[in-house]
Amino acid sequence: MRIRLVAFAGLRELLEAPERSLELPERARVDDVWRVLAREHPALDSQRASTRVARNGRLASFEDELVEGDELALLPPVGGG
Amino acid sequence: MRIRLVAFAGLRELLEAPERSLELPERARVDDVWRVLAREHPALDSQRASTRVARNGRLASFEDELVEGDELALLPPVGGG
Amino acid sequence: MTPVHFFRIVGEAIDSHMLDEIVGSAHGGVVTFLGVVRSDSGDGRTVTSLQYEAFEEMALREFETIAGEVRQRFGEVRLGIVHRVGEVRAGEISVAVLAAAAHRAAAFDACRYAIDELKRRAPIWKKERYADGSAEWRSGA
Amino acid sequence: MTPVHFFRIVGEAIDSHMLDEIVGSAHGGVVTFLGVVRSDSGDGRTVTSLQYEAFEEMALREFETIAGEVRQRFGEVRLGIVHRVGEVRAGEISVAVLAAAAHRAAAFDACRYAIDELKRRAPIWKKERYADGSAEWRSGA
Repeated sequence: MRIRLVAFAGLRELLEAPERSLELPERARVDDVWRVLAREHPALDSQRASTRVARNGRLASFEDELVEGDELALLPPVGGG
Repeated sequence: MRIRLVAFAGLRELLEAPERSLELPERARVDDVWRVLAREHPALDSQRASTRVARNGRLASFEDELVEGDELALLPPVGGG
Repeated sequence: MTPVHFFRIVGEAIDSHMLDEIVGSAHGGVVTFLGVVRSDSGDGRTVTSLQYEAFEEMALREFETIAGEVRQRFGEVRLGIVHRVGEVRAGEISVAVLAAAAHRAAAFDACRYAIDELKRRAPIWKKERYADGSAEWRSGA
Repeated sequence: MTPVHFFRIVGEAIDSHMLDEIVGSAHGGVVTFLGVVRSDSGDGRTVTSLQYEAFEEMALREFETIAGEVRQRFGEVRLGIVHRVGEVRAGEISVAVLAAAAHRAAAFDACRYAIDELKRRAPIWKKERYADGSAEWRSGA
């Protein structure tokens, strides 16, 4: 299945693209996507604890399963003064 | 001695003039002015407790003595929502 | 940052932008309060306008006093106050208060303190005029 | 009073008057917060601009959620929020929040709650650009 990945701010820069398409095995979870990306970009490792994820525009968990056509967003910490 | 009397809002309307000049005996107090006015305008009687006075633009007391040329202001309650 | 405040009592319509000039480059938070004349008197009557009257020299001095208290309590804040006098119709602005500070907490605190104290202490009075032709001086919250 | 809010994320300069239209005749108190880009980074560096980036659909939904909380907490309040994205230079407005209510207490409470929660929760990020050419994503209060 394919999903669309979007990332913002520092994560967008780290992934070197605001969005991309990803081919995943059926029943892949958000966490599987993270591990794929962390293999390509080892600097992601230290950022998992502070990153929130959104599935189709709603906050989600790393344990959530994805389905064909989902949009997965990677959100660095917010909270600017 | 002469002083200038100014009044605002409901007191201005009751006294029928925004300001007037008053001739007073030497060492007259604010309270003496009030009694002169209350004789002319008995409706003032009920308003003394809620009225503040200012002498030359500063809050004053009814016991304060006036001097030639003073401006005495009569201030109804403020505190509009 | 110099404490340049801006205090006016005016007879014509208030343009809330007239306070913008006191905002400086060190101000990251700007809070503005606008008081607008409501047509609902609160006791069921329809208000067509308010007649405001001020003891101007004393009111302006009270604004200065309030600004001094604001800086003592909340630090470096610039304050602007414009109050209208004369007839102010329903829907029009009767008073504008602007507080500018480095950060938003001080700007909010300063603006709220200033309008609360202005309403409580400044020698400014208002007469409500009603749709039925009657009118009444109002005080108290 | 219908709950007509006004939420926008814009790429051009914010005109604080764009929020005026949500003010209705029942609103006696209108409180506006403007966030302005400061040239002082807080750690001694000179900021020339901020680069704001938003996850727009989610940010707008967060504004709606915040507006719902505002009405639950503070009653009948209309809320307007405009946030700028892209490059915002020092001295320019990055965000404007307007709260209009019958009385000023609710307007102050609503405006402050809205900007505090927006800063805490909305998916909007900022990168500080410094006079020395460096740049840094910032989060946290």
